[in-house]
Amino acid sequence: MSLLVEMRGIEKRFPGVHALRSVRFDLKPGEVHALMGENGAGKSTLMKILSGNYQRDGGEIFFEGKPVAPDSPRAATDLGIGIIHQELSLMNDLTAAQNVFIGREPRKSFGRLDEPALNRQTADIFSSMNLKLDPKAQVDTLTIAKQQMVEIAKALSYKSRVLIMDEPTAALNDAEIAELFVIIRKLRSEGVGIIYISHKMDEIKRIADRVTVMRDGEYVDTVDAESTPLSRIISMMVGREVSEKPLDVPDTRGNEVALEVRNLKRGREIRDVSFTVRRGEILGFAGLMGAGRTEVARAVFGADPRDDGEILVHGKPVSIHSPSDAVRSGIGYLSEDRKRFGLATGMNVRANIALASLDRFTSKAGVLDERGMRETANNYIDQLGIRTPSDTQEVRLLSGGNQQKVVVAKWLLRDCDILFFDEPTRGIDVGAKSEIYKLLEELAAQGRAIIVISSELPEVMRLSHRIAVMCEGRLTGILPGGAETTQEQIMELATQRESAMAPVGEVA
Amino acid sequence: MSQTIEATQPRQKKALISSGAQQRLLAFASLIVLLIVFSIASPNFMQTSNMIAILQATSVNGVLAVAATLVIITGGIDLSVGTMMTFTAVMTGVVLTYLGMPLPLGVVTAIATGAFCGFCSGTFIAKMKIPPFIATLGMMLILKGLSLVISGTRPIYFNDTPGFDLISRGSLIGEIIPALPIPNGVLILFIVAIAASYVLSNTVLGRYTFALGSNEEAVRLSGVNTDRWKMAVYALAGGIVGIGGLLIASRLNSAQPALGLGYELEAIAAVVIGGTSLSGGRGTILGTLIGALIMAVLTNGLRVLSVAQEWQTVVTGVIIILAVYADMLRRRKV
Amino acid sequence: MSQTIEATQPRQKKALISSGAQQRLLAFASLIVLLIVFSIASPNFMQTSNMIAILQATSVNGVLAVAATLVIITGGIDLSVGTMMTFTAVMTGVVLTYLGMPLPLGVVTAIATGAFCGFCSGTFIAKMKIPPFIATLGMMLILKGLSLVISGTRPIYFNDTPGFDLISRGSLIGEIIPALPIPNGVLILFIVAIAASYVLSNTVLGRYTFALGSNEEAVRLSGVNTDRWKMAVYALAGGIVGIGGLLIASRLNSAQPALGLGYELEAIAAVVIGGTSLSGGRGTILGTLIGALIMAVLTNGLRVLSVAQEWQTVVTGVIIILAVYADMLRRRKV
Amino acid sequence: EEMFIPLISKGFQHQFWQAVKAGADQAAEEFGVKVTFEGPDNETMVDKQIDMLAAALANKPSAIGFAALDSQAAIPLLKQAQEAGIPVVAFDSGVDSDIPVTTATTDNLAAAGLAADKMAEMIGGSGKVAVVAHDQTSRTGIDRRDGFLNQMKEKYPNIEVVSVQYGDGDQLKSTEVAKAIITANPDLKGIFGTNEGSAIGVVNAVRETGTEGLVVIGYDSGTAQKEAIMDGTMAGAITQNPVGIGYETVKAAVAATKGEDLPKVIDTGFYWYDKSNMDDPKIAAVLYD
Ligand SMILES: Nc1ncnc2c1ncn2[C@@H]1O[C@H](COP(=O)(O)OP(=O)(O)OP(=O)(O)O)[C@@H](O)[C@H]1O
Ligand SMILES: Nc1ncnc2c1ncn2[C@@H]1O[C@H](COP(=O)(O)OP(=O)(O)OP(=O)(O)O)[C@@H](O)[C@H]1O
Ligand SMILES: [Mg+2]
Ligand SMILES: [Mg+2]
Repeated sequence: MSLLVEMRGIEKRFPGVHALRSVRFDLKPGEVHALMGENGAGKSTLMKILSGNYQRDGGEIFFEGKPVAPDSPRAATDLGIGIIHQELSLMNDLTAAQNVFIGREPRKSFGRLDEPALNRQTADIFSSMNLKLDPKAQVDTLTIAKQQMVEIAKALSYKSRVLIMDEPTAALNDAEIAELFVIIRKLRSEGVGIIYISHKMDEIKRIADRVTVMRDGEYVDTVDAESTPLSRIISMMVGREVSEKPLDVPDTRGNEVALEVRNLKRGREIRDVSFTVRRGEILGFAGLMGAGRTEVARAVFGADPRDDGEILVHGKPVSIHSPSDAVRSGIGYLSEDRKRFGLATGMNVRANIALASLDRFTSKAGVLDERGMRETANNYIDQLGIRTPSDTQEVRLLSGGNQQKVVVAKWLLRDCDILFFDEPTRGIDVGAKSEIYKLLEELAAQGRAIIVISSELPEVMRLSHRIAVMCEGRLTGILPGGAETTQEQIMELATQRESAMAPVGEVA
Repeated sequence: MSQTIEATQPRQKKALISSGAQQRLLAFASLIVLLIVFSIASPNFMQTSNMIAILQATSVNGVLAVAATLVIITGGIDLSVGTMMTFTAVMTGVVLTYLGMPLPLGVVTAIATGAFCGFCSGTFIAKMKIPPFIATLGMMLILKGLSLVISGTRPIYFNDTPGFDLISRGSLIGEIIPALPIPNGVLILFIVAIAASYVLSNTVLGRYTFALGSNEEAVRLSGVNTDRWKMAVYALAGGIVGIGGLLIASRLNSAQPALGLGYELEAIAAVVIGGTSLSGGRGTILGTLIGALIMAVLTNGLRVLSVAQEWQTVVTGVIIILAVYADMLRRRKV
Repeated sequence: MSQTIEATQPRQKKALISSGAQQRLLAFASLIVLLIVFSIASPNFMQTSNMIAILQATSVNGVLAVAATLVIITGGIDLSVGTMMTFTAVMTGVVLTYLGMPLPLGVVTAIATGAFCGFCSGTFIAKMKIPPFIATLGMMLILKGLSLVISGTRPIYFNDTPGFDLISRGSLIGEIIPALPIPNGVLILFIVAIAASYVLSNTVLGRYTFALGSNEEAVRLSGVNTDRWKMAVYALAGGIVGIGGLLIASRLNSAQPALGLGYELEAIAAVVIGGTSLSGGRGTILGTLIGALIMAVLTNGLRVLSVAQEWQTVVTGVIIILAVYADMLRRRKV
Repeated sequence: EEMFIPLISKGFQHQFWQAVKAGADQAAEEFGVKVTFEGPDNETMVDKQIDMLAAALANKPSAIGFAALDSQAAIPLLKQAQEAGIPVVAFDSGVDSDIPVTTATTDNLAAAGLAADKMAEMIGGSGKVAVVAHDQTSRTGIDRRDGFLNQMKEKYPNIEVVSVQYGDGDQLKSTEVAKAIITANPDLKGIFGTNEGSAIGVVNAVRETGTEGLVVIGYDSGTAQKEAIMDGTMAGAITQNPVGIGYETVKAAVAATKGEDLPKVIDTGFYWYDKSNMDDPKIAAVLYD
């Protein structure tokens, strides 16, 4: 079978970074080709070159055997190359349908828009994805997961010959991922070539035909997905073995209660949620998209107002009306949307890491201790393996996973007693993921109370000492962590809708 | 995936009028409060002739504000609307008075001149990547100077073009309904506003206007020629400014070459009071009209009350802040 | 990981001067080109006295532009700098002339009044969530009116405060180095600029100024009391405007209550010409100084050349656009 | 009921207009009428002035005082006033129409001509002079500039007016303008500033540059100009009689409502003043602070 795409000897340099060194990659029609590598390995950069977003510094690209030079996103789409970018690039003020068809709106005469047709066609795409979403919903009112689905719908609507998916599932939960895979398989059977990037290793086995691994901007190898064990792929990626230590649930029942939330309420999003976290404990929050876990965390953190509810820290009621109140009471919150809520992307790594802890680096006169911040930042860069030319690199120039690590570093530095981590490993590679798990466990061992919200069930199960499950704004149950709890038990609680619900107490 | 999806719908179904209509009505709240207060304070305020004077006073600023709205929704700004208006008036004067051409050609000149100037600003911004603030500041100065140069720093009168002053001052409506002598200028403002509103919500140009202001990079990545559309928006706004130029020229029966500076701030103020965000991506023409009316009612009302001029300024400042604050509260609630 | 990462260093080591210094030099390029062109065009331009006149002409606008820079870096805007300057001058007049207080108290009054006004704008913006454009537009009108009210629409002269006019006109430097009679006003501008620059790059306040403009929500979610810091930035900017008020009052030896409108646009123009982005998050005081100097050189040069006024305006517009375009090209290249 | 007479002027903030207002207020008290005084921020805002006139008419005044920025633009409203039987008194500069019952004004052309005569006399009939004007397009700006230039051209062929630049009547801007003119023309002998702001700007420029021997002639009065004349920086200035203009306008308006006959023009006059005659009671009466 002839190749659909072939890239040879691709070179790309950014100031201070040699991002791609003579990388090659090929794609056959009707295959799913996974592109793997650590954060900052150059995966997104390679794909941005293929999709006409960046210009290559060297190398050749062939499309169906003919040399091509996609010099703009338009040129790439015209060739039949579509891409779902890693970072959401939607127009927030427009509706879902308007986003999907931007640039290709159904028109009537005189440049008039055919809005009903637009909404109808979008609804068709959504239903073909088995996605129930109002095409007229404004994008900035959607959760990040739904926004991701809109991006996917947009890419599908192009009916491309080559579809690049750069971490499409980072924000999705299992059900949504399964739905996406159905779509991918259908496209594959239609002869579309799909390039698939993900840090979720299990997905590779489920969907990929071949796997290409990159490391440090270089091509490592291309292997068959089915016959190659995951551990081999991982060691090709990180250049070493990553050992997974099984969860060891400590007995924290005797510890002091660090955070108690009583009867938290807000509209339909949060309906009477109560829970406690003890020192040294990791409480996981599981649930489907829109279950309200983020909302609970934000309400506790004071980022959103709440209608009712009491928050006690170390047994004392605290009044939290803003994030600064929360931080003063020792509560930290790492947001799930790093770009919008986590980072000042125009500022450098050092400034972002120090952003929540500036008072620590400030003299009485208000002068900043730049040296102290540099040392601290470099410590975290080493500890978390943040790939950056220096601590003065602007954060927006880092790869997605490395940006996430910067946010993690910011909250580690802030050193709160109670820490909410909302999707802490979104877009983070396997190696770094286990580093972060280790860090969370260390933090807990030091006596902090950790709350982890994650849409990846394995992650919740890997980390949590207890697992709280939410459904439609209600806390439907709290399960013990460790081997006794199964995925099925969690899913049952996560889908326990109101009518079917019996009153639940704390199971643990 | 189906478990979690809920349609976006108004929270309370009990409300007697639909939340959409309610919201639209509430947007007028500040305006209506102002009208009521002034009516109570002065018996002379609520007269037909004074209401018409207010509408007349709104017409030019309103048209400029509509133009500014388009540009602001793209995330840009147009500081040149005031002097561009003057420039189009002067060019109309050249065509009608100096060259003695017939009236329709004058109308075409005004709109074409405006569209061309807007196109130039758009080119500076889209092609030369000059920030809108600077590009239109430059345009503002260039057009201010050129108006003076071309007119020889003298007003150009339209005495030789009979009917020219009727563009703004005549009243088609008044001829049909004598009790309602609404001047044509006001009629034109409403036509322009309705047309702009239609373009914004029903055409491709309108769609890209919002899209550009929302996330220009995303639009570009979707393969849209953003430069071209941006230039088109600025040109359209320029054309509308040309209509503003016609209105003011007709109202003053002359092209006043030194006029225009400061009008840009008033227009932008109307836009922002009307709830359009300066960071782009959202805004409505209706809001802008309300904003322009708030400003006109305020100015007129304080004058009718014979408030001392220095205090008029203070009160205007306070009320602008309060009106927008009220609007903020309303939005947070609804 | 070390394989791929190269230290951030200039690509060509051959360059004689470091790329940083080169960049800084190039930022001055437009300014230097202007200076050279005017020197060639008129023998009278490049005289010490005229250079000092240019610097003197920069001083007030420069100080206002420094204040505007701070606000603009937070992603805001301050339309009230012009009338606030006037208001601080009037209040100084009240304290020194009407109440007969000693000079230092006048200085304190000006700065404190400015800081208080800035604090008010900051409160409207941070606490009442009014968009900066409207909050400061309101302030602009309020302060304009209050200046007239308080002064009784009459200038307040500082004849009873000996030494007041030396604040701006005297020359400390000239006393030490007689060949360099740089007026104190210019000295004050540079001190203000250096101080503001220091604050921006070395203090918490400066860090939050940039952070607010970069992503306010992220800063808030980092547990920072963003409202308080925003108010602090506006108050600081107001204090600097107060210094501007002192400078102009001293230069005119009077507080002119009607002055000030239009100065805001000039200040913002200097900021944007200096490369600070109106969308916030980035900017430098050095750039603003260069921007203010470009404007002052341009105005002075065209006047010295006795270019007709209307053409002066046109040329200024064209050159502002070109200067920023040149700067854009430079940035893309380096 | 109290008679109500709004005055719509060309400006508000300048000392000149404040003096007109003072005169109007004085007359208001004397005749027991209510007077308001309004004007746009600067003399280019023709349509703003029309809006002010419209608002004034809404209040059904007994009479109106009006200083037109552009007569033509105001004609429909003036006709409306005429139809409503509201007498209009023009002031400052005339209205090209027969609607106003009378006009209280200064002959700016002649006044600026007098400034030219004085300038010529003081620089000895030859040399270079310059003008710092306050406005390029307003009636007063044009008349004062042209009055000066025409007189120079007609009567003093040896005097060259090397530069006419505009400072918007803003003291700071006028200062910079004057400094640039002085720089560009080292052999300059005199500068004429066409209103208070312009004149003070010239005085400031002379002080800041330390120029000596330059003949500065101003227009209007005000504390700073009077001081500059006292200390010799300014040779002298033309003053109108703004208080008189305001007073006469209101007085004429009151008379018009009573149907009294009025002259077509009430010339309120202008005067030259310098160190020698400033304390003359006749001059002191028309000077204001
Ligand atoms: N515009 C840019 N300017 C400078 N450096 C860049 C730019 N874009 C990417 N880089 C750098 O190039 C390298 C490769 O980045 P890339 O985004 O391709 O990584 P990735 O493999 O997609 O990683 P991740 O899994 O974290 O998304 C990183 O070191 C990144 O910091
Ligand atoms: N910005 C927003 N505007 C309006 N509704 C929102 C917004 N963000 C979330 N919601 C709604 O609030 C509810 C709870 O969402 P939330 O993000 O808290 O869920 P979650 O459990 O954290 O799930 P996810 O895995 O998607 O983060 C959902 O119905 C969602 O649609
Ligand atoms: Mg990536
Ligand atoms: Mg969430």
